[in-house]
Amino acid sequence: MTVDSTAARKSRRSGAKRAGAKKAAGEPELVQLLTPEGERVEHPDYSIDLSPEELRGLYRDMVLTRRFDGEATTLQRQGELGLWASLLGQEAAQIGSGRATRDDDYVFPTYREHGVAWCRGVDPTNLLGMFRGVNHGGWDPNENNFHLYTIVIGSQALHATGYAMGIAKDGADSAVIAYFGDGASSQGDVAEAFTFAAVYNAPVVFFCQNNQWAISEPTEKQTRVPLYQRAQGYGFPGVRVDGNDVLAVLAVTKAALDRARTGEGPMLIEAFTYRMGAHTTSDDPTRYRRDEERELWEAKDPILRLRAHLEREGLADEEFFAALESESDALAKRVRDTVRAMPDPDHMAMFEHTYADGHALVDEERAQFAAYQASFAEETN
Amino acid sequence: MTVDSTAARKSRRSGAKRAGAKKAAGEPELVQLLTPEGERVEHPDYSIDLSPEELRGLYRDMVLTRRFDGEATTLQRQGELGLWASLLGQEAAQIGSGRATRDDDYVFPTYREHGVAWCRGVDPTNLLGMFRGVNHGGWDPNENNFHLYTIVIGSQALHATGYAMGIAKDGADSAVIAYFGDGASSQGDVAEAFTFAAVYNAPVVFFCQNNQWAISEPTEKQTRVPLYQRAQGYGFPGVRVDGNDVLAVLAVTKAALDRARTGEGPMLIEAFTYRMGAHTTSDDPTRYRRDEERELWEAKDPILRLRAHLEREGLADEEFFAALESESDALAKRVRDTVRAMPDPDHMAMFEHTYADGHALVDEERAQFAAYQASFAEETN
Amino acid sequence: MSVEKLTIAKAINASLRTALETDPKVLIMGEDVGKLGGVFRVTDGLQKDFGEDRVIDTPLAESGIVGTAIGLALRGYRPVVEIQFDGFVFPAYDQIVTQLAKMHARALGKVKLPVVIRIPYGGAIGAVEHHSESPEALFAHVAGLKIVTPSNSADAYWMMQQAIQSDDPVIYFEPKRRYHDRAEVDTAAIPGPLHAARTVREGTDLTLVAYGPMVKTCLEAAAAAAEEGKSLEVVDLRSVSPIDFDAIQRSVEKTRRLVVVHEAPVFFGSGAEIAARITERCFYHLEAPVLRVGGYHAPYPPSRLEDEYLPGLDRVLDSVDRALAY
Amino acid sequence: MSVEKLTIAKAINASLRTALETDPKVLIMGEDVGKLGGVFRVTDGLQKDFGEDRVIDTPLAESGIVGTAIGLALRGYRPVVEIQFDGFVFPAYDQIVTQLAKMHARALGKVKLPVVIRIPYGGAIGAVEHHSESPEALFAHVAGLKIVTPSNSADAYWMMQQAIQSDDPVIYFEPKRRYHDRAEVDTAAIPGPLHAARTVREGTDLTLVAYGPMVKTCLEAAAAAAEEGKSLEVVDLRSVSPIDFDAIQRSVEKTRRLVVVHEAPVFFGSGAEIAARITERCFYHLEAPVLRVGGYHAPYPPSRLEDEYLPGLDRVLDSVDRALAY
Ligand SMILES: Cc1ncc(C[n+]2csc(CCOP(=O)(O)OP(=O)(O)O)c2C)c(N)n1
Ligand SMILES: Cc1ncc(C[n+]2csc(CCOP(=O)(O)OP(=O)(O)O)c2C)c(N)n1
Ligand SMILES: [Mg+2]
Ligand SMILES: [Mg+2]
Repeated sequence: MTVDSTAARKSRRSGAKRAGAKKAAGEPELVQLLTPEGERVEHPDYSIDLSPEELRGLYRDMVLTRRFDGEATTLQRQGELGLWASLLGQEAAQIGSGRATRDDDYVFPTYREHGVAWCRGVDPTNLLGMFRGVNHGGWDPNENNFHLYTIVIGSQALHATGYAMGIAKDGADSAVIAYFGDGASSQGDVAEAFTFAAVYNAPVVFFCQNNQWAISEPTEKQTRVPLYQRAQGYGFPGVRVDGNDVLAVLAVTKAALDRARTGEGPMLIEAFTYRMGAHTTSDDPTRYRRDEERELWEAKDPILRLRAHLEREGLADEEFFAALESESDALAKRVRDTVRAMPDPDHMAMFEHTYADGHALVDEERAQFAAYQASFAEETN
Repeated sequence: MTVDSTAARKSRRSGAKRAGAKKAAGEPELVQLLTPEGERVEHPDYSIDLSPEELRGLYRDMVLTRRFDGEATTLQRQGELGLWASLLGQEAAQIGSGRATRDDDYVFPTYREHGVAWCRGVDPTNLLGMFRGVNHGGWDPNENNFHLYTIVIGSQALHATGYAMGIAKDGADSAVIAYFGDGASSQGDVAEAFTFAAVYNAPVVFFCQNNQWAISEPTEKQTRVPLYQRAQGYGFPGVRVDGNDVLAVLAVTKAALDRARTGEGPMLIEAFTYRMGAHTTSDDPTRYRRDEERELWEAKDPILRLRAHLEREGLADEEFFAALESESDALAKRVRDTVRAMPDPDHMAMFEHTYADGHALVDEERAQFAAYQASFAEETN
Repeated sequence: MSVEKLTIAKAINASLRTALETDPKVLIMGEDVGKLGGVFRVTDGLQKDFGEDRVIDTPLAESGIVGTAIGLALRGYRPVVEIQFDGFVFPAYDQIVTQLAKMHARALGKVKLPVVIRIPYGGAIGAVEHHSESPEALFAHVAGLKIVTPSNSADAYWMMQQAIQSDDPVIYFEPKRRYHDRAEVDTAAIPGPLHAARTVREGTDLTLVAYGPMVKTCLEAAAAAAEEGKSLEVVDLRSVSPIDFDAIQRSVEKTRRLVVVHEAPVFFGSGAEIAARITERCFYHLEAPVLRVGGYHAPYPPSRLEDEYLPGLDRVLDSVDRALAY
Repeated sequence: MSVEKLTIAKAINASLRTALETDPKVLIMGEDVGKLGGVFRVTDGLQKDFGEDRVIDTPLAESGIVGTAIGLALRGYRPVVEIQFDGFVFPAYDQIVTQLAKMHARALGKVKLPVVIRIPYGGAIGAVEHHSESPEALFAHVAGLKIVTPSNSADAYWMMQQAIQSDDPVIYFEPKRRYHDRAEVDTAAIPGPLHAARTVREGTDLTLVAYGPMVKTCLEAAAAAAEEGKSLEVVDLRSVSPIDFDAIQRSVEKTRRLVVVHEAPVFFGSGAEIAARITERCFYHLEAPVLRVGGYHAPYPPSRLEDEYLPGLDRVLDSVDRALAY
């Protein structure tokens, strides 16, 4: 897997109108390496050369992620989860960027980065605990260098920047990637993260999945110019990539991470994509957007696109697709079984972990609660 | 007084290297209409044509503002004020922008806009109450459309934006100007103000006085690119003006305000200037900056510059300067006398104005305090 | 006919509609309040009927929402701002505490900021983190704010009318778990004072003070206690700043025992202030210390634990028993 | 010799220096903390000796400061962050409350955030708005934070050592009006527990509880009362979360009367929590209700009024008299 890591330094402007720099009327250019029809195109600044196995790997990642995601949605409908935030439609943005990271890089997700979690090796069933309501985050962030989901919009951009400042202090050549949405771009914390990252030249890549919607609000409610342009004013480059093109996302993210690790500082990537489903299972998008929009984007489906490419180039056979189908089924079953078996936390868990070193009041309340619970046991006796 | 109000729409780049667009090596261009030597130059995008009387008026404004400011510093040293935040060196940025406003425009200052307050007709002695500690803001903001000083850095940028949104709702053709410093540019609130202003196309001009320092921190601690560039990423224009050139500041601000009032939305002006004194009377700049820097900037003194122009062109005679000197002395005396006579607030004032419609607890505490005070009176009896 | 059976959510919606109709300066602002009608549909239909100029979908930035609302108020508008969930008010905390709360005093009364901040609050809806908190104490300590919270539809309607009419900033906490509770609202009634408590059940043995979502819980507790022959009085506080201490005092002078119930953590919560002040006022009347029932000193837990974390019938009754045992 | 006479400001400086020397992961961050050494000179000389990489002048953005400190802590650093003045902590409030306080619990203990937030607080320095506030109650209500505040140089030194060593986030409130008070510091002593209160004057008639700047005021009040034959015990709380209720209880069981003194507004302040809990614990011991002396429910006033606004000797003694009169 090779990616031209110096590419990002070249001017974005120079790529305009050339092959690979797609631009609809009035829309800004967009790095693209795979057309919606599955055709490979070149881009002057970003190149990629993947083996058939690597391409199949990306396809597999996306298919399994989508299957997992669908299963989670079903589990929510069945009452096994309280909520689910689906990534449907954003698989390429997440798998492409997730696969661009190295093990020693650190990832700060929002609440929707199930595909990135997958790439990092987080067991998908671990993601479900918080949506089931048994915990607020069920994995050890340091095991896979994948931070907990952050729900308060934009906060994690600063954590990522601080972490990256720490990497720089350590003299390490790792990098950090901070995910956030188009809506999040309006939060002061994201702006402050840009400022700190620029001033300290921190090795952090800001990865904005512009999925066109922040719940019911279209991106025009957050900005009147393309979001990738935000970066310039803070003194680092921004680029818009076709977020439904896993190859382009991979190439651009890898270039940005390499740039960061070689001391060239932060970069903003805007992955232009689409939230094909509802905001979460609590949401009803029919109230605020038209079916036609979704249909338009279905034609750009990131999975179909790579499949078309694999088929067109003869890089995967029926057997591969069939095996993947079984693997998907197995994953779905495992997820189902694991979730259903997830026990409710012990009541006393409320009193754990508020502090690392303990706190007298917590001890007092724990004891009171235990006595209170015991009083019921007595009554029953 | 005529200013080319359409100028700001033209590209900033087009002005590079031309007369009036001053650019030191490595430094970005800067709109200038008056050189440090007092020579009038033209700028392709911004023009101005002032009568001798108007020029003398600007000079008078700057001289009186500086004199007032110096008097306040003295009063602080004498213990009459608890603190003073001097505008020394920033007279052109403030008088130029202040004189660009119309009566129906609304101004949101920081804590240092004494020159703007002057232009708005706020009695300078009113500014001293908060520094003396007799109030938190001694004037009626609606009398001169000049808001109270805001101390929490950056907050007022949002108030200004909201106010401007209100103007747009009213269909009025007024505009708003929001002042803030180079340090303030890092605050999330300022970024959010940019976002709201852009999305709602609010008639607000963001006026950043980059005086090179935020207390002890040079601008490099806030940004690695010139601040005026920040605006682009939010979708509105930014321009850097020579903040020590009152004519350029006036022209650029008037253009930006006119732009705003004709529905073209927000604009960012970075007035490149210098804080010639300490941050406040509590500050000791010798701890963090070198005298040479200050000396360099003294050569660009905004008042000397306009005086040189007036003299060079024969626009003001000795009589004018002498009269102004007396006027300054009179102002200084009035300020001195007024401050010294400023009474301490009545103790019961603590309990006033927390609420507009009253609050039971405040009533209770007021009564208790009154009884408590009365108990001393009794004891003395 | 001006009497209708409405849910709390619909009552607030109706009240906002009335305000938009009667005062052209009233605005609704927030994330998703427009086309979507808010994630709880409290602003449903308002943008459709009053336009995008009056019912404004804002950028996703709470400080920006409150900060621009302040500016709009300075221009003469009366913005009613929605914070989508309790846990998301904190990005706006600086604007609320340093600007909204203080500007009237700073200006010696020369500017008024009639801003209402609506916050759906409290738990028991099975939500993920940050969606179930009760931060009222963090605002009550701050002078310059008024804080109210209705427990029923009629109050929801009228307290919103009064909050909007107030020239002070008002934080209006909405008991989200009770949004769908339905009761009669008389939109032609003459409401009592916004900050007065109301005795919602008379009793003689002990006073329960609650507000918002806990009023219903306390009424249920009182009903259960009645079966055991205990007569509990329930006072719906309605306002957390100011607090109607006179009303609590009157009740406690009669019952001589007080239990305060809220969802927020006990430590530094409303119960502390009420206990301290009522003990001072009623020192010789109290037969037992004022007891407090509330959340624990822990982040709001995962939803599968919230039944244990939140005060429910049993915990209220347990405290009642403890108070009666003195 | 490890015993030195130091001001509180210098003691904190010395403590930070020790921490920087002994633990390479300790960082100092904030506005103007580097070259200037902070507006109060508390970090004076540290950047010069430890470099810009460890003593960091940050952009002017408090949320950014705390948010990046959290990230640095996740990377293994132990940042000590300065908020320049009490009134400027609010832009960081969201990061403190929703992230710093909750992340350890969110991660089920798998990440630790050893971040110290230094906040010079309190009034009586003749400053302009926002420079004299006491916001500790706004943090104490939030689980996940620890809150301490020294009243003297030795505590200033040692509590900072312990705060930095703690694996929990600690907010360290510095009594700015006492920065220049000087006392002996033994930098080789073995300190007591960080969150234990200390009886700083023994007495029998009434207990005064205070912390930070008010400890000295209470000691002065006790001295004055002694002249009138009243024996007041003074307890320096030292920690506002957790609060050492056992120590207060022990004292109150002896004296049977309690007055709590702080600069922060009384309404929803620390005194409320202490009054409520001590009344519950000592119901049969108390001869008088717990009285509270603090700021009024108003924004911190212009400095020419602060002497009236702040609890001083006279107001403390007035409450003492009222408590003794029961
Ligand atoms: C500070 C804050 N405010 C509001 C919310 C409620 N909320 C959750 S997701 C969301 C929209 C986010 O949009 P975007 O950033 O585009 O991300 P997406 O959901 O599209 O992935 C909102 C408003 C929140 N979680 N945090
Ligand atoms: C939120 C906040 N943080 C910190 C401060 C303390 N402070 C007052 S002025 C100042 C520097 C401001 O610099 P700049 O914005 O450049 O304005 P200038 O003082 O140079 O005019 C700081 C840090 C404050 N007032 N508000
Ligand atoms: Mg989105
Ligand atoms: Mg500055």
